[in-house]
Amino acid sequence: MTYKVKLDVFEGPFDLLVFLIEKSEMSIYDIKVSKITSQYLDYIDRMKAMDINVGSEFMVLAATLIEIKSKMLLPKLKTKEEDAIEDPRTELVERILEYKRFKSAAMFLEHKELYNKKIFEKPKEDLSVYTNEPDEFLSLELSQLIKCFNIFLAKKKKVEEIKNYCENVERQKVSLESRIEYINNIFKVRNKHILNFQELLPSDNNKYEVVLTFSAMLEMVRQKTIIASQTSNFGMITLSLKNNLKEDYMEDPSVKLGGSN
Amino acid sequence: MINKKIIKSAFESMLFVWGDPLDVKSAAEIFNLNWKDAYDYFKELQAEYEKEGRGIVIREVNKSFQFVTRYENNEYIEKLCTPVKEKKLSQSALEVLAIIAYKQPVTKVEIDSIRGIKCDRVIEGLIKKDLIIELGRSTGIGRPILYGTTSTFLKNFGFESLNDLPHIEDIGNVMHVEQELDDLDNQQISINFDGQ
Amino acid sequence: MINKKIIKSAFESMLFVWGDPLDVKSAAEIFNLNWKDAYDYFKELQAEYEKEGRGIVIREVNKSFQFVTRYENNEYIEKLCTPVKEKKLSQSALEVLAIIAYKQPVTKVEIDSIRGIKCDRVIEGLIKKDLIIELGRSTGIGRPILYGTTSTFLKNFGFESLNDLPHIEDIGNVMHVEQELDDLDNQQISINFDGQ
Repeated sequence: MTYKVKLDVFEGPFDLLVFLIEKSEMSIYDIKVSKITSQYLDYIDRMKAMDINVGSEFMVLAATLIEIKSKMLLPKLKTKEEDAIEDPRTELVERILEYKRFKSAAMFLEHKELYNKKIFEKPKEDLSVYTNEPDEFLSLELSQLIKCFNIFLAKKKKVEEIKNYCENVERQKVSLESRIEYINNIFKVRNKHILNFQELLPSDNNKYEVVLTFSAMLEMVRQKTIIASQTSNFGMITLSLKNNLKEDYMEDPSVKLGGSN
Repeated sequence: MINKKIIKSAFESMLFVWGDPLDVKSAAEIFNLNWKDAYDYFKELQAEYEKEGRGIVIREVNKSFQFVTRYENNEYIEKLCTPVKEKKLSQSALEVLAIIAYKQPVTKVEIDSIRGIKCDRVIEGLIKKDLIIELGRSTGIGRPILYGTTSTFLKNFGFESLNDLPHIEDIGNVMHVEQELDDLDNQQISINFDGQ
Repeated sequence: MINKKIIKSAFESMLFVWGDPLDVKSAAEIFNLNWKDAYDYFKELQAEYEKEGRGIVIREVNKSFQFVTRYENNEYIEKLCTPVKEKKLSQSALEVLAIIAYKQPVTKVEIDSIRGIKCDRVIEGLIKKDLIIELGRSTGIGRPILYGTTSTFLKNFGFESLNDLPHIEDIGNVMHVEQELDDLDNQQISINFDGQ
């Protein structure tokens, strides 16, 4: 049986530190670092003991405190300008003060929020009764549509002209359907049930061909006409005909293969 | 006893948040007032709003009261609620609309490939405006959605039927170009990996 | 020109149907008024409702106006109905909000370093509640996002504008917190947690 102990929840390491300093009635300007450090570490231990998740932020401040503590323990070297030696606590004090400033601002906002929660608005009325027309009034003109389309056609034509100059791109793109056919044909011609992916690629294969073949393979897997397997990453893909009776899926109306075979 | 001014002020607050007609009885109970007094207070408030020509008036409905706007101000409210801006179709919306009008039934992929740019957003917008509609699905691979124009389209552009669409000289060329692209479209298959 | 009384009456009607804070500019446009005149009319209305101790008052938020109930009447409203209230903000949300309100535009790293703890979640929550907003990006290294407060913040906390926020050094006095705060004037230190 576990007992749940209610522990003050702190918004962060500074919140805890401020709490400890205030509890021991220390002056912020003269923090007893070693005392506060041990209290701080104690508290964290207690939180841990109670299974409270202590964020790493709390540990960061713990480290800072320990560092300041050790600096305070170092014998002060007497220099000519003794006063100029900076108190190792200065930065911490500034940060605590900054935090306290916003903490009180938060308290102030809390107070304002509480007050304003007692002032009520009313929801917007249903405005549709005032708007007889639809939200958007579309002004549409035929001439505009035609003009727009003509501009578009002109653009298109230009692109086509450019394309004609660059004939070397791809002359014929093979469709997925025809590639599936092509693959089926290979199976048929070679009279095999199992083929490697490589064997399916046309001789002049390029990236497009590979992608198309791969897509065709996936589509065939989807149509359940073949099974594809690969034993290792980047390894060889093996395709095996699920059913070498091609007619079976030719009869399936959901699979529409172009052309004739 | 709480003074009358405070009660009347509270009645106003209550009317405001309540919205619907507020029963005199419910209001009276909160202050342990008798019904008649509460009713009189509401009537006094009503007279005040009326006398000062306020933009909100108190309407009595069946021994209940309700804040409503002054009738005469309707035209201003309408103006506030109807922004004057006439929304026009954007160039891209018109392009997509034209393609759909001339090529229907047409798939998104076809439209994309004609324009060389994705048009999902534009299509959504045109559907919202009821200018185009999903006609069904193609029998092709992936069964893509087919789009066509609506009768709102015809109405807004002043066509009696799609046959009224003017012939566009160059359209043949465009369609030619598309043939090649159509093949590419077929790559947009929906892949299903559980096939194995 | 339409007379002032009619315009003010129309403004009341508009405030009533609109519900949300109504931008002075939108109201002015309907009557082709200049902004300053429209603003003055709203201020006059506000004063009238205030003077007469009406149960509804006009609240100003960021150059917009809104009808709301009078604070003092809240107990009667709550007797009549239980208005939907949003949950109170958590302590950490209030802290982050305070930092953003006072230091805006401010980056997450600055907020984190003041509180000594990450505040990503809290910021998300505040954005969802429309209390803070991304203002853009700092020109500093990594171009971190800058946060600021919204007009919903002003409204929910009862400020007309950001100028209404009391000077942070004065809050201690306002809230009867320790005097120590007044001694140092080092709001400007930029802190770096891993500085040591």
